[in-house]
Amino acid sequence: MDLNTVLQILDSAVRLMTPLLLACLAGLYSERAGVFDIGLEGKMLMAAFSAATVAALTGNVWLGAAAGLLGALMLSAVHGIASITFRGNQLISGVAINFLASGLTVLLGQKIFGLGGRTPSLTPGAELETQLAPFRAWLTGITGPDGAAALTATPRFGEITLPLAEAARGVPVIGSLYAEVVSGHSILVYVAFAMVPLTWWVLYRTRFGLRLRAVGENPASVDTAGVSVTRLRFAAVAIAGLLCGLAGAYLATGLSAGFVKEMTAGRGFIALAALIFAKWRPWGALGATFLFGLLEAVANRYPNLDLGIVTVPSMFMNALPYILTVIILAGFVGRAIPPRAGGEPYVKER
Amino acid sequence: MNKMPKWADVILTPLISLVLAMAISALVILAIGESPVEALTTMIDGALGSSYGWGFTLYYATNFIFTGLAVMVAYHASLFNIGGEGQAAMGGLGVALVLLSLPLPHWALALPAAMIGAALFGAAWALIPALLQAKRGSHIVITTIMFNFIAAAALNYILVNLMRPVGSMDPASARFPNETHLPKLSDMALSLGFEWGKNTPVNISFFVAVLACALVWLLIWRGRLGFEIRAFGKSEPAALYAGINPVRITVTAMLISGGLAGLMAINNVMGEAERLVLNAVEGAGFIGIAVALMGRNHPLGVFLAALLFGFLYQGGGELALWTSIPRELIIVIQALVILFTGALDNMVRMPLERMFLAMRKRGA
Amino acid sequence: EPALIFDLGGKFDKSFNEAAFMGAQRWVEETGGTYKELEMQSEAQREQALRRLAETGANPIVMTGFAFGDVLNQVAPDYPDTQFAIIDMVVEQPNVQSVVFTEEQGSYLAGIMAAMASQSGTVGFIGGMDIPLIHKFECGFAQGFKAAKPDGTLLINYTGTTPAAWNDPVKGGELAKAQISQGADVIYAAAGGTGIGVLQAAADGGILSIGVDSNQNHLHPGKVLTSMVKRVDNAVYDAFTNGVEPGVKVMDLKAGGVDVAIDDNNKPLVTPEMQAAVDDAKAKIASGEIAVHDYMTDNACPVR
Amino acid sequence: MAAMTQSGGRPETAAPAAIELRGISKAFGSVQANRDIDLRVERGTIHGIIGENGAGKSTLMSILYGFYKPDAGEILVGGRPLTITDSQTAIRAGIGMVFQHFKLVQNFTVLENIVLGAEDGRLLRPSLSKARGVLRRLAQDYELNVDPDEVVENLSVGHQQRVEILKALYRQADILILDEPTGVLTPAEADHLFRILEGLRAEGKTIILITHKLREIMEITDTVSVMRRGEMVASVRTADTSPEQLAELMVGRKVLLNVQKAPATPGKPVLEIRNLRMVDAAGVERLRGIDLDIRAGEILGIAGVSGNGQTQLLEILGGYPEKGSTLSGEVRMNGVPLPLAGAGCNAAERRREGIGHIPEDRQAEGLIMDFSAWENVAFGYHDRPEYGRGPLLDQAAIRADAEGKIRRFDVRPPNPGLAARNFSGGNQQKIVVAREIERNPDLLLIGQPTRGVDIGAIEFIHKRIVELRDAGKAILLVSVELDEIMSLADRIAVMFDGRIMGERLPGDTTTGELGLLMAGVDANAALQTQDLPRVS
Ligand SMILES: Nc1ncnc2c1ncn2[C@@H]1O[C@H](COP(=O)(O)OP(=O)(O)OP(=O)(O)O)[C@@H](O)[C@H]1O
Ligand SMILES: Nc1ncnc2c1ncn2[C@@H]1O[C@H](COP(=O)(O)OP(=O)(O)OP(=O)(O)O)[C@@H](O)[C@H]1O
Ligand SMILES: [Mg+2]
Ligand SMILES: [Mg+2]
Repeated sequence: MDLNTVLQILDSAVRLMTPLLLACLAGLYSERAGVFDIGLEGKMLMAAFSAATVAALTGNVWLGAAAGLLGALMLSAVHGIASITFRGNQLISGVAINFLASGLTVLLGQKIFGLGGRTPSLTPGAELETQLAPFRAWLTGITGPDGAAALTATPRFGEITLPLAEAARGVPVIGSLYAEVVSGHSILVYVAFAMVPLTWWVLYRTRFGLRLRAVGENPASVDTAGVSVTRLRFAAVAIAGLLCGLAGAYLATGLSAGFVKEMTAGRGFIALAALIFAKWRPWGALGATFLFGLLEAVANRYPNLDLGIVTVPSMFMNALPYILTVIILAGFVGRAIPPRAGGEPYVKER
Repeated sequence: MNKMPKWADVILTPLISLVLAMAISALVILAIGESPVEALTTMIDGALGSSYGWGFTLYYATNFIFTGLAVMVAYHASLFNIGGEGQAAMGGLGVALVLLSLPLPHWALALPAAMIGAALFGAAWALIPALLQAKRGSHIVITTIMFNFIAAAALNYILVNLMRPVGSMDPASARFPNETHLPKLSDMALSLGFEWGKNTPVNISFFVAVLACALVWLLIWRGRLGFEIRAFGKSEPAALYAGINPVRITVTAMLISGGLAGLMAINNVMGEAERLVLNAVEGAGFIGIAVALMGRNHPLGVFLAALLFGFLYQGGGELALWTSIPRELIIVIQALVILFTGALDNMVRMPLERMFLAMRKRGA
Repeated sequence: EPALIFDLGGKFDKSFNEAAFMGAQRWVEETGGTYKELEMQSEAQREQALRRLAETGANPIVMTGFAFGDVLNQVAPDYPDTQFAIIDMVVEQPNVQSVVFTEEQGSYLAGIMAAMASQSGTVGFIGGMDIPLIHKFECGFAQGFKAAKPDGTLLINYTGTTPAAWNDPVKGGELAKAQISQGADVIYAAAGGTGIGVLQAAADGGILSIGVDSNQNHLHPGKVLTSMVKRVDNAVYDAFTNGVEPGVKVMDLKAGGVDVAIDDNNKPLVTPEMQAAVDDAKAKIASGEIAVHDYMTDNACPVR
Repeated sequence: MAAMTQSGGRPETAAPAAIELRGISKAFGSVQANRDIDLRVERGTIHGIIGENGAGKSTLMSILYGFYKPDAGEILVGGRPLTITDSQTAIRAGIGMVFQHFKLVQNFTVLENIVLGAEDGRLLRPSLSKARGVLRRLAQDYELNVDPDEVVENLSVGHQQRVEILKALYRQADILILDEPTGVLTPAEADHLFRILEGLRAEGKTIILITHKLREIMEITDTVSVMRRGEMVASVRTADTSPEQLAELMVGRKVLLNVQKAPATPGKPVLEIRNLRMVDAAGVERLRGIDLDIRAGEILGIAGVSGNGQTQLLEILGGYPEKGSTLSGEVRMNGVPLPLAGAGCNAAERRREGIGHIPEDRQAEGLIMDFSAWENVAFGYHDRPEYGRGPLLDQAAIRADAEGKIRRFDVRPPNPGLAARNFSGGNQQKIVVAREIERNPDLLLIGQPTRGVDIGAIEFIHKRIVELRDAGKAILLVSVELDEIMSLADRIAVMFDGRIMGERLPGDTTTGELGLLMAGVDANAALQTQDLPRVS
């Protein structure tokens, strides 16, 4: 395996881990505040759908991303009302949200585009143009044709080449690492990575973080200190929604170009696994999701591992990330202790 | 405590929640430009309006009873078994291996043999996550999720490369021998002299499922082992104090859970398809989570919730089959039912409680 | 009144169910007739759907997908007056027409085109779930590619082992990128909705892709080399218009059952030599001079 | 910090009461926890509140602190009516509360716990460093030392309580409510606490103290109120009353405040412990060579500050040593060695050997809080033949047994179907005691039998323990209550840092001497330092 291959695998790992990382951090905020969230999958799916839909209708990926955030936020609100306001079962609420997203996205997509739940492809072309036309016409009235064209010209996040990436390519190892792996991703990838230190900082260096962690460990301590448990938990759940929104937007408008039904393909559950793996810590989340991304990238790269005598069939290479996860979990990661008040609605009076 | 009569809590609360869920579903149907009344009548007609509909409703319910019980038993040991999907798939493999390799002359022999195969394979698939949880503290939620994927991969490989008859396009096993076909409820009705549920897949496994409910009830609420499982689930330090071995309980509970999930295969694989196909479980493992939680982790609740989901599945299937409403609507309706009856139940309960308290005060 | 049953993927699967749907639509447009259509929700419904349609008097009843084979074998004898057609599977019953396609032949042509379009000598194949049907595509493609470029390299990936494998454009895209980084400059996707991601990643990566089942050339004009079209639409259209003729109907290259799509979107990509090579291969396959091996016959592929 | 630096002059008597409650009522569902309660507490005084378990003391105080909302009634703070909707309002009105069950975040540091909810800005660092300074001053002023950077779960309960008090002081509380603060403290720690409270009073702060210990009421309070079954039955000046009178007011009958028992007649040794050592999973040596004998018909009391190995000793004898720990030494029961590891070492096996166990923490170990009382009566003995046949439990038999135990031990309410969680602490303890004592074990292990239990119930539990002894059984009693040890035990061993510091007979020793042993001061040295100040 030469350096180039390694770099390409790492590059792929970075892309694959980004949605997992965002979703994992989403779960981290929520669960650190004591609200379990198995609805990550659903929120991501809803966000992917809303982002792709609005991007397709407006030709503007920023509006799309905003819609993605909104879509996930709406489901977060449902989760909050069910599990915080009405002290419902957080797991059931999460399951319901997954179902809701899975059904609603296709239902709405079919209603809007008639493509069986798919959105049009977000690459310039006839399919997209027909969807864009009304919005562009409406914009033209306001900004003129040039403005309208400019505002509707980016239905999808492009890749960003970081400064000096090309120049650095000549420098051995570090330079090519920078050019190949660090540079050349969509902006949401950088946002996701920035979220890790940011989350750490928020959690451990701010008043909000202190209270958030406290409310997930012992809500009564927060309550008796005169701080509203409900507000804190809603804030956490909302942040989780926003991060899932980013994850979904990245899936539909960054990594791929449009929405396909069920396109999250279980990533929300993998993110949940990564969260436990990470023991609910931000840097751990980075490590855990990188591991998942890496394992998947390796399996993609070597779909039929030829061991001379036998060829490992593709099914096993596909399952490899999961098998390795179990092995690593069993071998190297000890008991993960979840936030103590997690999963329990806060009840003062029995 | 005793804020309202038990009957109200058990009957009134879920009923009102269900009505709310249906009301919101109606709004969704209106929003996509269809008629809620027509949709509802189609669903009810299709699922409950004939013995035919009932046949399907009960068939699906049978699957959900098994997976619901599986989730429930583990839940009482405070283990969240998300692996029903993989365990049920492996149960299918167990059934197929038993029926294709043993010369079983009659279904009455084949059924117990297949049940053993199904339960063993399902339990085996739960064993590793259970041991890892008990001995290494590896979180069972992760490991069971991973084992779902691994089961899918293994089954994919086995069906395509090992069990598929040569030349067949279909990644499925050979058909099971005719002698091993389970009696359908429709056949049993015929032999009793009336026609019921002709051509529906519901079969004798339904009674096995009902029996399983009763046995699980005995186990959990009346048995010594169940007592230990529940105690361990509520408090591990207390369990230690009482001499309950955490490793033993974790492993036993997961084996029972996996076995129950595996048993689902006698319904869908042995009873319906009569051969093993790829993705035979079709998400029933996940529905089992909703069923167990909605059924409040009680076998009777699981039974009723499974019936409700069976109804939604069949009614929804009919809806998608015979109207222009997309089939995804059903998923939305299911979501709303889960949400309102399972997670938003306090929204209904709290005002009800206030009402009953006020009534009692006035009465006193 | 004819009827059409779609398999679990649903009628908008971007794949063969959708092609079947297009065929039915064409029949509607041309004849103004109506037909019944059903989408499966679960395995258990297959039999239910067949029986119910048969009982309502629908005739002929066309169904897509090998998964109906087993059930149809059971149900067909109960309705001797109803004609059935099943696509992608052989069912031997007196009132059943089995429509099978020689995907290997179409894929063979795609392989030739890929070989000739490739500068690097490396091309890729991305399949959905690892099932025999998809190996049929893979094997045909490999034979065509090797015939035109004996020392070329073929990269093969399958997306996954769960039904999600058909709906994961993200993974599809990532697999495509992995193949691109290994030098592939033409990638053939036989993976349903996942293929959308493959075509996208190929277009983004500046290489060519090959679509499948229906004509996908228009998805990225000028960037999709061709599409291996499987005329399920014709099969449905024929069954609806001319009725069903029991027995096996092989929709091969000669019968127009499979082909490589060439239209305005990919014209500029198809060089005269390429066109000539394709035409030559077509003629030879039709005459039997080239026998494209069918993976299904022995679960093996002569080339890799 | 203005309030604190004020010199503490006594307020003039005409001043309005610090706290006045009028007609407070509160129901939880169908339980009337408080009924039409009036209470007046003067500024600069210490006011005691006593009452049986479940009388409604904690509820009343939680209402004052804004934790619960009253159904009816009025609250006046400093003479002005105040609607206390949440704890924030109470805190702003200068009320601080130390709850019976601490409201600390276990895996936070002391400092983090203290600033939680009282931060100065959005960023944590400045708040923390400011708090560190204030804390140092508070620590000096009130002798409230705790390491600000220690994680709370590593602190002894006594120190955890200091953190709770510091929390209140940090928020500049003028009125401090303490709910059973001494329940978990050693005598020395309790004395230390009272010195602090006296200091606070001297500064003009008002203190409300809930306790079950009449000695403490008599020692420190100025006025005292008695609650019974949700009602306020009396409010008197402490000087005008006596412990006996208070006890009678509280329980509604005469109570014996001292244990009545005949001298012990010890028989053959039941339990022999030789050189028992234990290193826990973290590698800390918890037991450093314990040698003990317990004879039939005697109560061996183990005194000691909690955290000196008593918990480990009980767990080992009970058959469930901490996971990952290593043990050495020998333990014999009736002459037969008990396995200290492996298959034979589990609590069920120990019960079969005739060892009963009343654990230190009834809520975490002794009971399943969500189980009904009758299920808890079978808990630990659920494998016994009398409770069922084969794999099934005989509910009727267990219920009948539970009803008997509830009757004999006067558990209130006498409803075996009620979940353990819904009984008051004292009644929960009675369920555990009934279950273990009525098995008539050869050896009974007892940890903190009367923690948080009201005097009526204490009297009852003590009587039962003595009866078991008189029936010729061996009893190992671990308690941090020196009074309890002194009055119950026939022989006293003091544990410190995993060792037995010495054995004494209750008649031949004083609490002073025991206190020194508990602090690890050698007996000989103690002779020379008789008048050492209180340990803390
Ligand atoms: N949050 C609650 N929900 C329901 N009932 C409660 C709650 N808190 C207390 N109760 C009930 O209210 C009554 C009074 O309880 P409270 O805790 O005030 O008693 P207490 O006097 O503090 O007793 P103890 O001396 O045991 O601490 C008891 O019957 C108790 O079971
Ligand atoms: N305000 C403070 N700032 C920094 N360190 C402190 C502060 N208060 C206490 N400590 C540290 O905490 C530790 C415990 O303090 P110390 O032993 O004096 O407490 P104590 O009240 O005497 O406890 P005990 O009664 O258990 O003996 C010491 O290491 C001391 O230096
Ligand atoms: Mg209290
Ligand atoms: Mg000191």
